[in-house]
Order: sequence, then C-alpha cells, then structure tokens
Amino acid sequence: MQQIIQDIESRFTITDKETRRNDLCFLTVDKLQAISLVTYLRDYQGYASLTLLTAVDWIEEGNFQLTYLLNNPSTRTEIGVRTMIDRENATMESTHHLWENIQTYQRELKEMFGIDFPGSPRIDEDFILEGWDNIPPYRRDFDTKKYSEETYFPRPGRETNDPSTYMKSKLYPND
Amino acid sequence: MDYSITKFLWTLLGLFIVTNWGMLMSSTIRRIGARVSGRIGIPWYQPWVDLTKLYSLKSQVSHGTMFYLGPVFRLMGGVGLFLFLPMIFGSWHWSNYSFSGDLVLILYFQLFGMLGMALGAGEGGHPYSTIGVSRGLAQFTTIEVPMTLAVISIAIQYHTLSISQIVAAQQGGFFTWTVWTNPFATGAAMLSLLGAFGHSPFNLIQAPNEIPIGPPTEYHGVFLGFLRTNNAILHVAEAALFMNLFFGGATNWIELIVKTFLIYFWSVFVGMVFPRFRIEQSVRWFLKIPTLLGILAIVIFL
Amino acid sequence: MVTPIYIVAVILGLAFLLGILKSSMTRLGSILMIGGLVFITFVSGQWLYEFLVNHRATDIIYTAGFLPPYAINLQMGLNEAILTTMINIVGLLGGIYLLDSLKKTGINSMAIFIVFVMSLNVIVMTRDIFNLFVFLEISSIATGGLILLDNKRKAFQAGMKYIIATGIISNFLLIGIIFSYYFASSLNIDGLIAANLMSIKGGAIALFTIYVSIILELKPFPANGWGIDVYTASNPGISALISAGSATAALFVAYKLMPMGGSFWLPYFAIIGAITFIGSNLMGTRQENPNRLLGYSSIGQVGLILMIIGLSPYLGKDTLLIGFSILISHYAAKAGLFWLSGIIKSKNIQGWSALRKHPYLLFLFGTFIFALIGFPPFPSFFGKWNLIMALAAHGQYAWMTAILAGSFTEAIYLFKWLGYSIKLEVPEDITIKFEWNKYLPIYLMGILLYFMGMYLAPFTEGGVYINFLPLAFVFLLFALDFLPVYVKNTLSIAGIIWYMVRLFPLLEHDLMREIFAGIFLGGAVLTLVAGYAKKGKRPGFYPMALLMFSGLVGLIEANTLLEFFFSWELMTAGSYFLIIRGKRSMPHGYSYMLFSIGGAYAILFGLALAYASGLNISLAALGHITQLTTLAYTLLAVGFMTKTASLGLHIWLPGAHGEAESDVSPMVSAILLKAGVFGLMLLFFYMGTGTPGSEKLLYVLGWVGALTALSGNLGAVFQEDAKRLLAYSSIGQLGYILFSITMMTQLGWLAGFTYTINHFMFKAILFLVIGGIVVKLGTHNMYEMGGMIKKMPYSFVAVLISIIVIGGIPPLSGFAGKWLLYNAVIQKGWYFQGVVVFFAGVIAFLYLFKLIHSVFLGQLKDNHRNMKEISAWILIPSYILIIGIMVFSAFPQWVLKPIGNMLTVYFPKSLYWQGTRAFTSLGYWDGTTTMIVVVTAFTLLLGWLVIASKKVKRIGQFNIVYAAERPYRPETTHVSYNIYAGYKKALGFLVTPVVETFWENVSDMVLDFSGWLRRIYSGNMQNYALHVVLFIVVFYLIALGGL
Amino acid sequence: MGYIIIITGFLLVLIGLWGILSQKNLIKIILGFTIFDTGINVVMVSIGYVKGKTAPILDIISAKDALKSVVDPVPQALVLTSIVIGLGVSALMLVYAIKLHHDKKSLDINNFKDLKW
Amino acid sequence: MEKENKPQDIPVVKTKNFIAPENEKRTVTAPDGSLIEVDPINDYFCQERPEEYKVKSGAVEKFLNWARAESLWVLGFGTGCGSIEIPPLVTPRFDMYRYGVQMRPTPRQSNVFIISGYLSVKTLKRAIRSYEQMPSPKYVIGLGSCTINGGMYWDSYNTINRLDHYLPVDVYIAGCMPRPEALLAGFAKLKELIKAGKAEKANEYIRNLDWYKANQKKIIKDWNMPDYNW
Repeated sequence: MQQIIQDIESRFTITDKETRRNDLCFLTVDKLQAISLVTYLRDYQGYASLTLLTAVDWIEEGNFQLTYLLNNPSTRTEIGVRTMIDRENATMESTHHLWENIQTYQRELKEMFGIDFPGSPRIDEDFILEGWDNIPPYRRDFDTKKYSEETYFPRPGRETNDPSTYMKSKLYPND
Repeated sequence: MDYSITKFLWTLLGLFIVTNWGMLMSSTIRRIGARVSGRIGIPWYQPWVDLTKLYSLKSQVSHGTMFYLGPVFRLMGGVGLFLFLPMIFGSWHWSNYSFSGDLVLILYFQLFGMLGMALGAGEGGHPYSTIGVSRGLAQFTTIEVPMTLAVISIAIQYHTLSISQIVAAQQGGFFTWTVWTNPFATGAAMLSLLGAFGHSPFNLIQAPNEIPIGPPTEYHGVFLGFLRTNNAILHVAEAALFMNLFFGGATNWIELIVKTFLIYFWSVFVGMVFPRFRIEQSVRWFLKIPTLLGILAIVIFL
Repeated sequence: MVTPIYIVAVILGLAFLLGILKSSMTRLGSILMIGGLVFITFVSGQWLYEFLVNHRATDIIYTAGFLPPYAINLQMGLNEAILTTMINIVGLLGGIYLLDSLKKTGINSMAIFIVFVMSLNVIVMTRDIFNLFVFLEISSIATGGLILLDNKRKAFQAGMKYIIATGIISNFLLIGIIFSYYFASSLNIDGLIAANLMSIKGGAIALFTIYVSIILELKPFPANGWGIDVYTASNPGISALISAGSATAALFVAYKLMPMGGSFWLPYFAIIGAITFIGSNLMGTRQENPNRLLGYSSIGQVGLILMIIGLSPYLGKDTLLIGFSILISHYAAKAGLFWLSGIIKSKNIQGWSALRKHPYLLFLFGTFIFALIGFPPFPSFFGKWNLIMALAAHGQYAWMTAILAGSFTEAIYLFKWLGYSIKLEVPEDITIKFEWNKYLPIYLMGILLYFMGMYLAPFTEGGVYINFLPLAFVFLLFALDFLPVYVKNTLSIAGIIWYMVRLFPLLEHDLMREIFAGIFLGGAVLTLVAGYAKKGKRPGFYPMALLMFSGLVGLIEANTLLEFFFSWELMTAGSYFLIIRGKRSMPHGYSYMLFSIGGAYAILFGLALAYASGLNISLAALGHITQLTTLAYTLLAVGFMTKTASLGLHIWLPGAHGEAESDVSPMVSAILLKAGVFGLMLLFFYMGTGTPGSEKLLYVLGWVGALTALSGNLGAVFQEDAKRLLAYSSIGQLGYILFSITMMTQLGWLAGFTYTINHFMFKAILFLVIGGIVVKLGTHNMYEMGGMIKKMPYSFVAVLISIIVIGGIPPLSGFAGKWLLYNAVIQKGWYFQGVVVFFAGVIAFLYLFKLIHSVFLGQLKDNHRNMKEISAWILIPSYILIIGIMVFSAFPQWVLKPIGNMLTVYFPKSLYWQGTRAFTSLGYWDGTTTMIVVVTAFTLLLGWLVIASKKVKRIGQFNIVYAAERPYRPETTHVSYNIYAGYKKALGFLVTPVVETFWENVSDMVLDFSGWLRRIYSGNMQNYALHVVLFIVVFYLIALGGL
Repeated sequence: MGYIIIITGFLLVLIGLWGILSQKNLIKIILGFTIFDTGINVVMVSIGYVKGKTAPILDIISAKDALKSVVDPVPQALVLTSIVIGLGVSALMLVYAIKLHHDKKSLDINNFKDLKW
Repeated sequence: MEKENKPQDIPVVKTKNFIAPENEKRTVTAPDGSLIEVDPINDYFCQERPEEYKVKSGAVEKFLNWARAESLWVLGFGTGCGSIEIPPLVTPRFDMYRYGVQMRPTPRQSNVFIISGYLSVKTLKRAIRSYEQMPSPKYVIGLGSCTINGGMYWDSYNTINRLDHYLPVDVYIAGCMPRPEALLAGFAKLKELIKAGKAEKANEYIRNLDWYKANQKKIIKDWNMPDYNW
C-alpha cells in the first residue's frame, strides 16, 4: 500500500494524503490530474473496481469535493481519489469510458448536486427525482425543511423535541 | 336427442351442483394446503364470497369486443365440457347433452375455452397476457401427446370412444376400472392431467411472480367472475372426465364427489411438492415419461 | 410441279448472278436473294402440299438422266418435302432477319447465304453419299463464310475452330465413302443399303467411318466445343440458321443413312444421343451467355432426336412422328430464341429482362421456352409423350429415365432464364428497337409452334379428345389484355361460370369429380371476385390464371392418361406464371417449377408404366398396372406429392405461396394444391389396396403424411411472415389429407374429403383476408401489425372462424375432420401415426394464435391508425365461404352422407347415419346438435354477462396495468416476435431445415459437377480437334473393338 | 503396288492428322490439312486403280473397249471433286488465318482462347 | 461560518418542460405514405373523467357489502419500508387468508391498496396510477406514520407528508413501523367500515378529483400521464 502511494507520489502531485486504515487511504489531487490518476490506478495498480463516486458540498470554500473510491480486488485495498472542483461552475470530466457503472453515479451527482459530467450517457435524464425544478437538493444552500413545508402540506400539530431533553422530562419529570 | 325443457332444467341443476361443488372443492383443497403449512386457511365459503364480490363491483373497463367476449368463450368451454359429458353413469337426468358427441368432442371442446381466453387476453393488449397465452398453448401441445395416446389406448381396449360405454365397461367392481386394467394409459393420462390443471410445477402460465397472473392480467370484476366460475366447473368436469375414463365413473353424486375430489387432489398434491418448471422444461417433460407410458399403453395392445 | 432440281439450279444461277453484280447494288442483290429464297420455299412448299393433300407418291429425280449409280439422284418424298420446307422457311425468314447485316457485308455474303440454304436442301434430298459429302462440305464452307459476317474476334476464332473440326470430320466421311464404294461398288444410298455392308468384311469399318462423321456433324457431347463456339460467336441470325437448318438437315442425314447399317448401330446412336442430351444440358446449367446457352440447348435437342433415331426399333412407325414433333419444336423455338437474342444483344441472360417492356416478345419468349421443355400444347409435348409411352411399352425404362433426366436438366436453366427475364430489373443499357424484319420471323415461329401443336395433337393416341376450348378462352383473354381489370375480371368470371354450368351435367354424378370441380371452379370464381379490388390492367394475370384453371378443369374432365397429363402441365405452366408475379417470388417460382417438372416427369413415368401395362390410354389403366407396379404407383404418388408439398418435396411451397400476390395466394393454396390431392385420390382409387406392394407404399405414405403434418405445422409456428405462416400451414393440412387417404378406409377418405373441403374454404378466406391486410399494411411481418380488430372487424371475424375450423374446435366443421380421423386411425390401427397427426393438430393452435393475435389483437401501431377495412371485394368471397363453413358445420350430413355413400363402392361401410347423428363402431357425433347446444349455451352466457356487467367503460390502448408504469410505444408493447421462444428451445431441433439443406446440396452438387465438366471446353481449337479424333477412336473401340 | 499406294496414302493421312494435332502454328496446321487431304486423295485413287488399265478418258481409248481397259472412273471423278473442295477449304482456312493474324498479330493457336466454357 | 446563501445566483441546472420523450408529439408515415400525427397522451389513453357510482342501500347491498368486506384483495405494491411487514401476514403466525384477505398481483383485481410507509414523489405517481386502475369500490390503507404526517421524513424534500391529500384513505395504521398484528387490526377496521357502508372513499376521490389532482400535480411536475388513469 505504502509502495503504491509512494509510486503515485512520484508520478502525480498529491496535495493531501490521509491514511485511514492499512487498506484504505485517500489522496487529494488537482482536478486536472484526477482522471489520469484514476486511470493509472485502474490500469497499472489493479484498482479496477469502482466502488463509488460521491461528492461533498464545501459551501464555505466554494468547492465540491469529488471522491472516486477504487478497490483492488486482489489485494483488497481501497484508494479514494479526492479532487476539488469549483462550485460555481461545477463540471467534471466524465469517466464512463473507464467504468460503465459510473454513469449512474454521475447522473446522481448531476441531479443532486448539479455537477455536470459532459458526455456521460443519459446524464440529463431524471434519476430519482422526476420533474425536479429547484436547486439541486443536496446543495447545502437548499433548505429542505422550508421546501417540504411549502410543498407537502405538513400536518399541523407536529411538535419537534430535542430527544435528550424530551426523554429526560418524560423519565424524570420531577427534575 | 332430447331438446325438451325438462332435460334443460335437469342439466341446469347439474350445472348448479357442479359449480358449487367445484367451488367447495377448491376451498377445501386450499384449506388442506393451508393446514399442510400450518395455517388455518380460507373459510370454506370464501370462493362464494369472492365470486359475489366480483359480480358486485361497481366499475368495469373493457379493451374491446373480443376482450368482452373472451370470458364468455372461456366459460362456454367449461360449461360445454360439462354439457357434453355424462356425469352420472346410467342416469338420464345427469347425462346432460352427451348424445352430441363422444370423447373426441370433449377433447376438442377444451380448446374452445382456451381459444376464447387467448383472444380475450390478446385484445387486452398486455404483454404479460400474451406471454402467458403463448406459454399455455406451448405447454398444452405436449400435454395432449400422452393424453392422445391414453385415449387411443382405451379406445383400443374398449373398442369404443363413447364415454358411457367406457364407463359401462368398467362396471363390475373395483378391479375392472381402467386404472387396473390399463395402468399405463391411466399413468400417462394422469400425468397429463397435471398439466391440464395447471398447478405447480406446470403453472408457468399464470406464474404470479413473473408475469402477474398471465392471461387474465387485465380481467376484473364480472369478467374475472366468469373465469372463476369456469374454473370451478372445469375442474369438476375434467376430473369427472378422468373419473369416467379411468376410475369407473360414478353411479351417484357422492361417488362423483369423492372421485373428482381425489383426482383433483392428485394434481394439487403434486403441486405442493414440486417447484415450477420453465416452459421448455415442461414441454420436454411431457414428451418423456408420460409419452413413454402412453406408448407402452398402446404397445401392449399391438 | 416444279422439280426440286430447280432449287439447285436457280440458287446456283442466282449465286453466280450475285457474284457478277456490282458490290454497290445491294438493293437489287437483296431483292434477288429474297426472291430466290421465296422461290425455293415455294417449290418445297408446293411439294409438301402435294404430299399432304393429294397423297402423292415419293418422287425420285435423276439429275443426269441416268439411273444410279451412274448419276446422282434426289428423292422428294413427304419427309424431304417437310424438311426442305422447314429449311427454306427458316432460310427465308433468316434471310429477312439478316437483311441488314447482309446488306452491310455486301452482295457476296448474300450469295453465300443462299448457297448455304440450297446446300441444306440438297443434303436432305440427295440419295448419293458422295453428293452428300460434297454438299456437306459446301454447307460448312458456306457456314465458315457466314460466320465471317460478324467482323468480331470471337467470330474469327469460332469460325476457325469450326473449319478445323468439320475439315477433319469431312475427311473421315470421305474415307468412309471411299471404302463403302470399295466394298459395295455403289455410292447410292439405296445401293449401299442393298449391299448390306455389315455383312461384308471390312464394311463395318466403312460404315463406322460414315456414321461417326455424321454423328460428329451433329456435335455430340463432348466432342462439340467447336460447335458451341459457333453458336456463341456468330451472328444470332446465322446461329438460328445453323441450329434450325443445319441441324435439321444433318439429323435427316443420320436418319437417311440409318438403314445402311441395320440395327447394329442404333444403340450407339441412342447412347451418344443420350449422353449428348444430358451432358450438354448439364453444361447449360452453369451458363450465363444466352447464345452459348442456346448452343448447349440446341446440341441437347439434337442429341435427343438422335436418340430417337437410335431408338427407332422401339418406336416403330411412330419414330418419324415423334422425331418430327420434337424437331419442329426445337426448330421453331431455337430459331426464335436466336433471333430474339439478336434483338436483345445482351451478354448475359440477366439482360433479357429487357423483354419486360415488350410483353408480346416476352410472351413469345415464354412460348419458346415452354415449347423446348415440352409443355402442352406444343408439339414437343406430344413428341415426348409418345416417346415415353412407346419406350414404356417396350420396357425401355433406362432410356425413359435418361430422356426425363435430360429434359429436367434442360428445364433447370431454361426456367432460370425465363425467371430472370420476368422478374429482374429492366437493364438500362439495353434498348430494343422495333425492326419489322426482325420481329416478323420471331412472331411467325411463335405462331407456327401453336399451330403445329394443335395440328399434331390428333396424331397422338387419345389426342383427339383433348379439349382446346378453355385454351381458346385463354387466348381470347390474352388478346384482350389491354382492357381494364374489371372488364377482364367479369369476362373471366362469366366464362368460368358458363363452363361450370356446362361441365356439371357432363360429370354424370361422379361425386368426387363434382366436389373437385366445385373447388376448382367455384374457388376460381370466388378468388377472382377478389380481383375487383385491384386497379389498373394487371397485364398478363388473367390469361395465366385462366390457363391454370383450364388445366385444373382439364384434370376433372380427363378420361385418358394423355388428357390428364396435358391438363396437369397446363396447370403447372399457368400456376408458375401466377406465382412468379409476386414481388420477391423469382427464386420461389423457380423452385416451384423445378419441383413441378420433376413431379410431372415422375407422373409421366408412372403413366407410361400404366399405359404399357395394357396399351390402354384410358385413365382406368391406372388400375391395372402390371409393369413395375410398385415403382409406378410410387412415382405417381411422388409426382402428385410434389404438388401437395409433402415432406421432402415441400421446400418450394412457403416461398411460392408466401410471396405470391394477395389474390394469387388463395388460388395456389386453396385451389391448386387440391390438384395434387385430386391426383392422389384418383391414384389411390385406381390402385386400391389389393395391388401388390400397395400396402407397404400406403404405409410409408401414411407416415410421410403424418410427418408432413407435423413439420408443416411446426414450421408455421416459428414464422414471422404472415403469408409464409399460412403457407406452412398448408403443408401441414395437406399432410393431414395425405395421411387420411392413405388409410384407404371409408372413414379415412371421408376425413380426407372433409379436410380437403375445409382447407379449401378456410385457406381461401385466410389468404384472401391476410393477403389483403398484408397489402394494406405494407408488410408481411406480423410483429409490425397488431390491433387490427378495431380497424377491420369483418376481417377479424373471417379469420376467427377460419382458425376455429383449422383448430378443429367444435362446433365448426374442422371438428368433423378430427372426429373422422380419430375414428379412422383407431379403426385402421395406425395409432402412432395418428398420435403424430393429432400432435400436429394441437401445434396448429400455436401458429393460429400467433396469427390472429399478432395481426388483430395486441397493440395497434401508430402508422396503422387510419386503416380502413379491407376491400369489400375481398370480404364478399370470404363471407360466402364462411356461409359455406357454417352450413357444413351445422349440417355435415348434407356433405358427408353422399360422399360416404359414394365411398361404399370402394371401401367397406363404416360410417352410419341416423338423422343428423353420425356413428361408427367406435363413437358417435351429432354436428347439428353440437351446434345447437353450443350456440344456445353461448347465447345464454353472453346474455348473463351483459346483464351482470351493467356498465363497461371502453378504455384506451395504453390503459393497461403495466406494473404501475406506462407502455413506451406500441411497437415495444406488442408481444409477437418469436413468442414461442421457449417452445423453440424445447422442440426447435425438429424444425432444423434438413430438407432444404439436402436439396441445396443436391443442386450444389449438380452445378459443381457441370462446372467441373465444362472445363473440357478449354477454348483451344486444337483440343477440340483432338476431342473429335478421340471421339472417333473411343467410339471405334467401343463399337468395333472386338472386330 | 496398290497396297503400297494405299499405305502411303494412310501414312499421309496420319502425318496430316499429327500435324493438325501437334503443331501450334496455324499455317502449319493448315498444311497438315492439305497433307491429310492429299493422303485421302491418294487412297481414293488407289482404290479405283486396276493393274494394267489406263485412265478413263475416252479420247485415248475407244469407247467400245472402255469398259475393259479403263480403271474404275468413279474414284477418279471423286478425287477431282475432293481436290476442288479441299482447295476451297484450305482457302477458307487461310482467310481465317489472315483474319486471326490481323487481330492478334500472332499465329500461335494457343492465343485464340477467348471463347470457352 | 459565513453563509452566502444566494439562490438566485446559482444557475438553475434543469430547464426543461418535463414532457417525457415518448410523450412528445411525433409524426409517423402510414403505409400509403400519408403522415399521421401522434399525440401520445391523448391518443393512447382514455381521457374521460370517471363517474361516481351509486351507493345503494338495503338488504341486498348489505349482503354485498359483507361480501366485499370478507373478500379483501390486496394489491401487492410495497412503497416503503412497511412492505416488509406484509409478507409475514401470509405466514402461519398471522395467516390473513382466514380473514378473507388475499394478495393479488394486478390492480385490476384488487380492492385494497396498502400504502406501506413513506411515499416519495416518484412512487406517488405510480401509486396514483395503480389506485386509479383498481375497480371500485376500492379502499386505501395508510400504513405507518410516514403516511400520516411524513414521520421521520417530515422534512424531506422528496417525501410526502400526508397521504390523504393525494389519495382518499380509509384507514390509517399508526406506528413506525406497525407490526403485522396492527395490519390485521387495520383490516378488521376496514371490514367494519365496509360493512357499515362507510367505506365509499372511491366516490369521494371522484367527487373531489380536482382537488386531488391539484395536490398531486403540485408535487408531480413530471406528470406525463392523463388526468385519470383508467
């Protein structure tokens, strides 16, 4: 594992490195290098299997963090490749030529985060949300509670309690 | 050739008995099935309740004329089978209109209902209906092979195709039944009966898990009520046919009830034990052991 | 009377005159040439008239006033008169045809041309063998000169080859002549005959040399490469002359010289003829160049006639008639074809589709082709018939086989050619321009063929009975082909109805014939009614349809074997043209024709054996076959089974019926197939069960029928093409019929008749309706249809009723067949066959459901939304037939009772009637009661449903429960394509196309063999010379090796 | 004497045939033909020849002993015709040879195989 | 943490009219060459509005209501996590068959629609379609708190809160998740209602169709089906 990381470091500019376990580590690279890195991992290091592609909205930094989690079935190790992309103009190169199943993740990210992957098959089709016309719901600036209240006829009389205080008041009403 | 009103009324009465017996039989069988798996099962009157409900639904839709007529054809198939079959041996009242034709008529009249169902389901336009029909017909072709062999065998045995005469030839005791005198033919026919009743392992036609209910996917309400009525009649009539051919017929209703129940139970019994066949498996299966038995049944008379 | 010597004198004089004319005076030259040709035609024609009308005795003309051997003598008898007339006519017509070319090449060529014609005349007439040699040489020099007419490289080479080969041959002839003279001291043929050379030591060799040379002149296979090249390369006009004129003359020489050698040489003539006939026709199968093809065909025909000469001991006094019948067909057809090829100027036979724009020329082309194969009413038909009959009477089965095999190989390429010209795209680069002098000879030859056919018919035993009335009607319609379709249709229907009215009293209550006449003619009327739906003129349709129907009606009327076969061939020809009219039906029409001809030859062989058994021409002779009885019946049965498309012989049917036009399919399927059934029934009637071997034959045929039923139905199950599905279904149904009648019991035959009548009705309905729908929807593929019930309810009802009948579901009439068959099978004891048949019957359900579902039910396609019901002209006949089905279903006794009574004459009675109730020793059935019970019960149930379901909402096409989704498109929701995939998995191995593969392999083998064989024609003239020499050597070793 | 001539004649025939079948040059083949012809003519003459008799020309002998003193006149007549015909054939062949040479500038017989099969 | 929440600055990613490609109008060529315009929604589906059925009373109707109550055919359509609670009903422990309750695979043959748990917008569309395809009289059981007020998904952007705004509910079964026993109790309650002639919610749905449709269409923007699915 370490060897591989060293090998990668010699080839790519790794801006950040985080080893979670012996068999799992995350490498952060520049957006421009990300695709070549996953290609390299897939073709030369045996990380042939894509476990998932996911995103995190770092709204404060104005970035989306994409994570390609790759798995090497023979050594049973995983490497996550992270890259930051601009939030305003969220576009990333599609990697559906590397893994066919990544199409689905890319469609999901497009729908939920609004990250575009030009060229990815069926990227513009609805994925889970049929007929969504608002801000992509996983963006943190989307207020889901407000949306739900506006849209879904909340049944009146609903109370929301903090579980710990609520349980305390129930169990120890005298305190 | 008795077209009298009395005859008609008697036949209607017979039909009434048979329909009710068919429903009772199906609920009983289902109760037995439930008990086998440790349940209580449906109430014995459930088929009547279901039927009443189906006939009393408030909205119905139709896909077209043939869709509408399909259940009529289907029910006609069952009723016709009943009409052309002498139910009780030696009885004028319960011989129905069996003077219209012999065993061959009955064998071919089965197709009448199938055709109607197939066409009605076809006009429904649902893909699963067509798939179900195509499976049903495909399976039916090979079901008929052992059946034909068995029929020919007993025709050779008794020198007749008339059902009354076949039954008459079996009178005289338990061991004069065809099942003892011609076990191969009986075997072939009873195996083909499994397919005819369409219980597992030969229930791919309706296969609720794959092609929701198959041909009757689009049927509901009165249409479905017709189909259910038909099932009740058809099961008894077919069992009665086999009873007449192989198990000495019946001289009274009690005997008929017992025998048809056992014959019907045979197919359910098998169904409880075996899982479902794929269509090509069932098609092939009927051409193996049942056909072999049928051939043996003829060979012994050569 | 002008003595024939003037033929020589005038022509020679003219030739010299032409020689001294100035080369610019071509106009005068051509007038002189034509004048000379007209004169000699007149002379020979005048003699012919004398012989035919005044029965003048044979005349001998002595050229120098001395008796032979001191002078040359010419003989003018009937034969010579006929032949010289023929030669002169073709010379005259050829001269007219070649006028342009001759004018172009100059006056000298005209001189050569007339000398050539004259020399052929003398060759025919002369009785002196040296004179014969001289004129043979003159003719070949003239031929050499004429070949030079075409200033082409290939013509030079061909001419050179020709001269070298004929040079060698004539030198050998000369040697023979010298030795004959040496041994017999005579040059006169009569003198040589009297001298009996065979008895003189060494005389045999002299005779051998003469004979081998004469045979070589006839271009025997394989020493004929030079001859074929001449046909290929020279001007078609010259080729026509060589083929029609020279060959005629040379053949007569062979005939003339035949008595010299006595019977010793005849078998060799026959063998060489047979080898040539088969061999060169086999070569033809791979040929694409039309002229070369005609060359092969010419040589083949000449071989056939040589064979006839060789077989003359068996043919007796008929030799001349037979030979002449075939010769005249060859003569006219070949001349016509060569002339046609000169008009079309195509390098390959595909180019002949240019004829499509010229229907009359196409008609003539068809005429020539059919005349060559030996179809009625052409003379060659009668020739071949007489030939086969005479050979059969003498037990010469090997020769019969050889003749039929050769004829069949000839059919292979001729029909390929005809098919190309009818069906291929019209080539753009070939234009046919009208020139009277080229058209006229062709037309005349065509007319001659028809005339000679009619003229020669009465000379054949039984030929006087042939009814040419329907044929006359066919010609009338051909003449009226320019009229619009409804006029012709009305005319045809009226004609057929009139004929029906006329025919029925003549049948004298022969029920079987009445039934088939009803099917043939009634079916004809009904299917023709559907023709009103067509627009335009439908050129050529009506003559051909009526030709088929006249053949069919001829079968009914036939009392003699000849009439029967005559009608059979007419029907085949007509149906071929009908079938090939379909858009994509060229290959199918071709395979139909080949199977039909093969079948017809099997029938011919069988009929010949029947004739030979008692020298009785009447149809009843079929009942008393004593020669090779089993073989005869087998051949007849196989012949008829090609028409009923039994297993193994069925591969033509799906394509032919499936691709035919919408109203032709019912004609060929519902009606034409019944001709085969009629033949089989007739055959089995006469054969009975007592004939030795018939029991086994019937047993085998019974199995064939059962397996045909199974394979036909299984084949239909996996079809996606609606009409092909129906075609396969026909195979299956015909299998039932074959199976039923092979049982040879009353029940079996009743079942057979029931199936026949039912199949006629439902298949006519199905093909009419489905055909109409296919045309309307513009596709054959069922998966592209669907939902038509809403647009075409009447069609749906028609199809529904038909499929109920096919399925044998009570209460409709299909069940009658099933019930009878069940009883028959058990009674006969054919249990396992029966099971196969009943299995097939259930399989029928699969394709029936597929058909009705895919077309009428399921999802309506978007592009078929605006469809209307198919034309009423199609529905009217369908509904008439439905009424027929209903009546037959409700009152089966009306039909079955009389048939049963008729059959009791032949078979023991086993079906009894008691009112409406039929019963056998096994079971009973009451059609009327069944109908009443079912209709009553159905009505009651329907009433119940109507009451119980008060209000039913009609919903839309996609309002289906689709697992909570909605369908995407009708195309993807309509389940039709390959719906029996599971069944295919389980039983698909049964439909592996074994038979198709077998026949493909056979045809590949034949073509490969001919491709290999024709390598001997290497193109090298020296090789050809060597072939000639080798031929002589081999012939010598075989014939005289022992001497 | 007679036999010798006949044998010579046949030898010429065989030589001619050999020439036709083995030579590749068209002219030689035509020569073969003429030799073939000549051989046949020789054979023909020899057959009609009777020892010690003269030619059947009526000028030389008187008409009345013609039957006794002349050879069979028929072969003689035949030979004349045959020679004439042979001449015609040879001429035609030569014409063809010229035409063929004109076409392909060759007399080799193997060059003229445009037509086959 | 500084939030710069400016929704108007964020580009709207989806700008489409929500007509499914298969529902767009298109032109096909008939075999005779003429052009046919296909408007899928109007052409393939029945556009009529349903009509209310007559609610009768009297002894016969009482008997029929009893029959309807004793023969509850449940559509096998599980929407949320509650669908895992339904299969145990056929096991020997609960054995719903003895109460005349059976599962049917097709809406055409079912009377009872159990909305088993949370209902996303996407599933709601299917549920509406299935419900409308069921023949009347038909009954809806809302299973679990999600169907009542959204349950734990009350603030989700994609899950409805109140089923009764979209489909007429006869019986709610509260709980998260209710056990199979609760379902049986729900069936019993439903039977009671039916026998009492009070379970005519199907009519109510038709009566208030416009209101229901408005609610449904409010959240199902990708409607793409006729107003009423026959």
